[in-house]
Amino acid sequence: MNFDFSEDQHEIKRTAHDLLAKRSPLERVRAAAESRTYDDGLWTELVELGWPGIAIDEQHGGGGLGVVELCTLLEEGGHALAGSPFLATALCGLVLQAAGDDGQRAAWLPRLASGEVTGTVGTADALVPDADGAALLLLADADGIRLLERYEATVEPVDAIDPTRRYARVSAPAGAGSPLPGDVEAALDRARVAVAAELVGVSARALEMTVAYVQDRKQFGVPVGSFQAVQHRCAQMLLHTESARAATYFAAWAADADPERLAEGAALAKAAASDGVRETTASAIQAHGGIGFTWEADVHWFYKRAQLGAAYLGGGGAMRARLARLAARRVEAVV
Amino acid sequence: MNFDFSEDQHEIKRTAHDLLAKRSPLERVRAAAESRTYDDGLWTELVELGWPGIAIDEQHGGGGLGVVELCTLLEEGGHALAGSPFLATALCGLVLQAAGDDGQRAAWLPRLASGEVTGTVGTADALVPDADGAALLLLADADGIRLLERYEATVEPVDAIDPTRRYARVSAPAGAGSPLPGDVEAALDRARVAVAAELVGVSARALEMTVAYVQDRKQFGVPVGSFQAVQHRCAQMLLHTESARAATYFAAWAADADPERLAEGAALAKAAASDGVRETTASAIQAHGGIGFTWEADVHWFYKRAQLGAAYLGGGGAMRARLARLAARRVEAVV
Amino acid sequence: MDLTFSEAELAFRDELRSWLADHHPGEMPHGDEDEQYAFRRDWQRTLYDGGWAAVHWPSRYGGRDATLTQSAIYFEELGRARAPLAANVLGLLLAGPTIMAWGTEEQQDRYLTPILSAEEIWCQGFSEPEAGSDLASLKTKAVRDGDEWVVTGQKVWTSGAQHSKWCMLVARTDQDVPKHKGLSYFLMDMEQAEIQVRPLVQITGEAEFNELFIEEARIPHENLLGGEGNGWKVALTTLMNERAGLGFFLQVRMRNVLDDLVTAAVQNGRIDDPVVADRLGDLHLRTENLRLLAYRGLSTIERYGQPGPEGSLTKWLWSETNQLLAQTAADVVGADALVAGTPWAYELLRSRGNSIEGGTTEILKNIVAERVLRLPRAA
Amino acid sequence: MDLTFSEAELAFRDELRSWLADHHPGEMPHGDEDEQYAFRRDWQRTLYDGGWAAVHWPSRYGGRDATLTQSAIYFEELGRARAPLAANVLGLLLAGPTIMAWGTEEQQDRYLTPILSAEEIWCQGFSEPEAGSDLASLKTKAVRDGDEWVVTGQKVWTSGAQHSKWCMLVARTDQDVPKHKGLSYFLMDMEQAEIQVRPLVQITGEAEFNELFIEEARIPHENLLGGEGNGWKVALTTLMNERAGLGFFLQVRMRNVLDDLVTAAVQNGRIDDPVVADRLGDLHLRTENLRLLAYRGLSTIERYGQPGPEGSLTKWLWSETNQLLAQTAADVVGADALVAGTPWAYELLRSRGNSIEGGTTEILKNIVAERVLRLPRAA
Repeated sequence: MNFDFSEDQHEIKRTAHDLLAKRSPLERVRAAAESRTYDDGLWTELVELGWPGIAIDEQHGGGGLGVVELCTLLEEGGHALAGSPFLATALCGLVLQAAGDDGQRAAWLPRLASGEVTGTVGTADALVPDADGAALLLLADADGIRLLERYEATVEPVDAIDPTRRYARVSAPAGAGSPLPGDVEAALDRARVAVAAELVGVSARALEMTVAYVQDRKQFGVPVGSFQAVQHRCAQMLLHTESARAATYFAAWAADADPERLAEGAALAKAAASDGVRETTASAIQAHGGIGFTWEADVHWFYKRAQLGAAYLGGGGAMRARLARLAARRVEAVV
Repeated sequence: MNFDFSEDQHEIKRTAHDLLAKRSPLERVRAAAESRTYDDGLWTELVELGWPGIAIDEQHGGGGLGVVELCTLLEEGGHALAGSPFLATALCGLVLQAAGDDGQRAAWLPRLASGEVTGTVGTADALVPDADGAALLLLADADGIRLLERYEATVEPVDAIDPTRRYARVSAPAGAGSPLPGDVEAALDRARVAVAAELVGVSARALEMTVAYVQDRKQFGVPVGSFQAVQHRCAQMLLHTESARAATYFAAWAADADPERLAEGAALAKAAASDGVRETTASAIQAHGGIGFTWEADVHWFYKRAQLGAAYLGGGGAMRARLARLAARRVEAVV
Repeated sequence: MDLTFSEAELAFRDELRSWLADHHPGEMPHGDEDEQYAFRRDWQRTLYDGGWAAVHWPSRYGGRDATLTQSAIYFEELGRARAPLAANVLGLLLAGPTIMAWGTEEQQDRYLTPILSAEEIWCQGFSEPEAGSDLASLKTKAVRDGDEWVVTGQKVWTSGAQHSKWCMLVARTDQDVPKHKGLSYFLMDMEQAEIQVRPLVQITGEAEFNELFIEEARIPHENLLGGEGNGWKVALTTLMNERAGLGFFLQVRMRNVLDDLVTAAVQNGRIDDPVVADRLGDLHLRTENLRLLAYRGLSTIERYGQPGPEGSLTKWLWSETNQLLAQTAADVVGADALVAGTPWAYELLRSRGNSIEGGTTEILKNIVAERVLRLPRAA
Repeated sequence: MDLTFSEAELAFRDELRSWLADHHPGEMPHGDEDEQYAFRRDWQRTLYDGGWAAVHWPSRYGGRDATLTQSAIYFEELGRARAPLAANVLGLLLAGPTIMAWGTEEQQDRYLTPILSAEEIWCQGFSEPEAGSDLASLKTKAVRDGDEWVVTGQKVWTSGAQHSKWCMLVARTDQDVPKHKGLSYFLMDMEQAEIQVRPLVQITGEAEFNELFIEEARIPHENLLGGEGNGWKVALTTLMNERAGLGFFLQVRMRNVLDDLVTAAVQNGRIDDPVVADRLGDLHLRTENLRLLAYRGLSTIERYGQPGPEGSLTKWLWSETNQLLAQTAADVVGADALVAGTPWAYELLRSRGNSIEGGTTEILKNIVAERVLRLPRAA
């Protein structure tokens, strides 16, 4: 039993952290968000480092590592709030690898892993990240997941409240595309874990920024952070962040090593991360006071990303309903 | 528009407050609870003052006042936590007067109003207050309310966690008793408002005790009440109490003066009071620290009464479901 | 206790309703802020022409001597009709009553009518970047120079400054006395080059507020309100009037949004999900509680001449509920609520400011604890 | 990252499981506390005889040199088997490790084995009525008199004092130095007439805790632990050990109660109400979060030699969740949960103490803010 990362995993996370701190400081996030563009150079760099394919099998040109390693990158991505098609493409790879057939995998995984194309995963009733530039779209509905090439799908870009990322509505006529034959829920659960990992990073950064601010900012002659209400708010933010983190790491590990526990792990992770990040990012605004409500402070980017991520592929409510079913099944198995 | 009590109503409330403060200080509440007895002298006194019949029509020997006046007495009863069959008997009178036929009213209201007999209202799946000593039991189920005389009902006394009041399970064979022909929900809603009023008193007292305690008690060299966490807790208790109070007064007024708004008012009042009082009384224990968790402090009586009262005749969940239906009907009427 | 409106109140309401039915300006234009402002200014002129600009003002100043309840009805009816706010809302609610309370006859004659007619718009220069919730630590200073005062400093959260002719300015006129003792209250002409107005863009992308950079701006001595060194007391009058009746407007606005949400939930079928119904039931409860607390607060003021505990609770309950409403809407409405520019998305962002603007929830809870519950002050 | 148990951990677990299957004492008797205590004492003897009384102790003191993970498994398995707590839980978890860390060889020889065998029960004399959460302001004083110390004062929240032979006592031995500097740590014999034990009845009606009235009780100088004036440091060792492994026991106990609740909801059909399911799903999430945070905390300690942020979070999350669980149970189970003596009713009352005992939630949040997040101390 070891809940800590391995040395390699620590190293991957640290390197990602340092890279993004340098390449994507908040000034650049702001510049990109305000112009609604991406830093294409960053994406090129991430591709060169093999990020999109980190969890894709080596036989398909990927890094052959697991969901745990991918999650360390995504957490750092959320922490930096870097704009790029990385999350969407990584999710597409995860789902395709888990539920695609051999032909689908062979056709697409190498191209996703190499960054030659980008992909995404979504549903018709949601805002799908980075769909407009994607060559490959995996569209989930009650019947399963369809693999669609760009020309087979209708992609309508929309400005979401989160300007740090591109979103679109995606639809396709009935019968278009080819279905993924594998276990759809298990595949989507991997994607949910990956989204949760990004949200953990968002939550952690919102907390970090808040702690730094309240240590510094003075009111009534003392640092704001010495007020018990602010202290307790920050403590609550830590509890949300660490709970989501523990659940997400567990779920990522389950995806790699104990698939039978993935369904529960993914529901735990997505529920904890979705609800937690909405709380922490709203709290970050509140703890910043009036400044936190201004465009020129950076906390709002995190609040906005949090809202989109929390809803993506199912929020806390849907996940709690699943968890209740799992809990009932657990006792019924005993009774 | 005047949301304040009339002079008469103020006077009734003040007199009740003073009487109960003198006749039922917490030492007596404690003595009665620990011996699981009532102060029969107090009940005799309340009967002499006409409390049980205050809202019963004069033609049936009552005081001919309204639900508002009854609620002022019940609020003070909750504040003092006095043990007596007053709540149960008053509820019985309210429901019978609202939904009974002429014969039922003529037969029972004068006896309830005079205190010759006591009564109660309840359901078969709940703990019914003061059922064991009651001559008249109104038992509600999905089919309506049945009027049962004591001999027609099976009454099984139970020790509830609230030892300041007597409770029992009540059942009756199918077909026993006589149905009340009137509007069952409107009658029960009056009872709910009355229960809410008692809970407002419980909540207010829990807050008062807490404020007094934290003003006095010192930790780390300063009064506990100067800690922001304690201050904010007390502020939240006030918000719960005042919200429940405003909703309850509104509902009581609606019962007397605007029956069309009673359904909504009762749901508002019972929801606000049930959820509020559980929060305030739990908060009172917490704010008292270790002392609050001991039998020798008095806060726990309020927590225990709160739990029973919150569940009685429907708790917050059931009331919110009703409110959602009412809200939907409201917009559907417009659309 | 009588929660029906009196004959006089009903007559007032019916007169207003019928006037509103005839004069409602229609929906506010979307998008451009200047256009919206012009729309609100026109609307205030319409109100003024109809005698409905400030019903709570005394009739000798152009108001209707409205009682507190009538004033509440006024804002409720405007809200219910989904009418926009008057452009000069700070003038009508804050500057006007403050000038009535503290101004000389000359000042009252000079300022009140243009406030009413929206001819001269007002803004409020209280907050400063360093002071935040701590008004006593204001740094903007005014130095006497003959018949004038010379003002230098920085103000923040000045809503509507770009449209304003006048500013209610609190500045330090005495450095040598502690805290709030050295403050004075001025009526400052905004039309001078020494005042720079910089829009403060919010997380919604709008700029409701501004920063003011004041560099040796000049104020004639006669524009001092309430006397030198009395700024704290005069400012309290302004603050006491804040949200007096506006609370009813905001509460009805919230009710409108909730009704819209319930309608959306009925239409998309989510109302049939008991979890959704539970949340909507809770929002309905909170919204009604707010209305009831607000009316109860009026009765308390009418009876005792001062606000009861409800007064300090409603703004807190309002902001908390509005945030809950916006988040619930996002869950119930779905993707639309996350698309920039939709009303739901706007609420999701704008509501975050509710617990900060006009006193943070933390400060409000402190006030409840210390002033209402009489708990000892925090160390 | 590897969340499977190692071979050694599995072997440890299986050995314990199979031993527990053979030696489980059955259900604890209801009602009488003395009877329950005797039952737990017998159970500890059984554990002791099997070598399972304190797996985290070094083997030279009769333990099993268990790793942190094994220790966690130990408490989880006891909890899962619904076995009672050992009678001398404070001796095993607190007194033993503190004596190992600070005691002389003589002290270790004298005290450790009787702790293990439940021959000598221990209690903890830290809290005082006036001090509450503020240990540095303790007033109980010990005055040197030749080879002895004479102790006078009052202690509170001493669990199990009526059964105890020994007390871990912190007392003031120097009045002239500030706060916690003048404290010393004693091993006090409870069998003397100068110590009155008065049960402190809780809101549940039980008396888990006691007050101690100490009037010139005597302690031989050799029973000083860690040296005169070092009481604060020694007490910290005790506090650091509080709930170390016990947390896993409590967490599994909570899981058992939740499983019982879900079972009840399945049986009475309430699980089909989505609002109920939503709340049960949330409780499941919280309970799993607690388990995961606890295990993650162990890995942090193993890697860095000290607890990470998780350590300060689990007790808080546990108490909050336990209270939520009890209240949800009351709503889901119905009337039974309000009948005195049912397990649900017990939880509804007992859980209120969770956020007070062993550090109030307010204090725990302060600690998280100040020690984990490094926020400035409150004024």
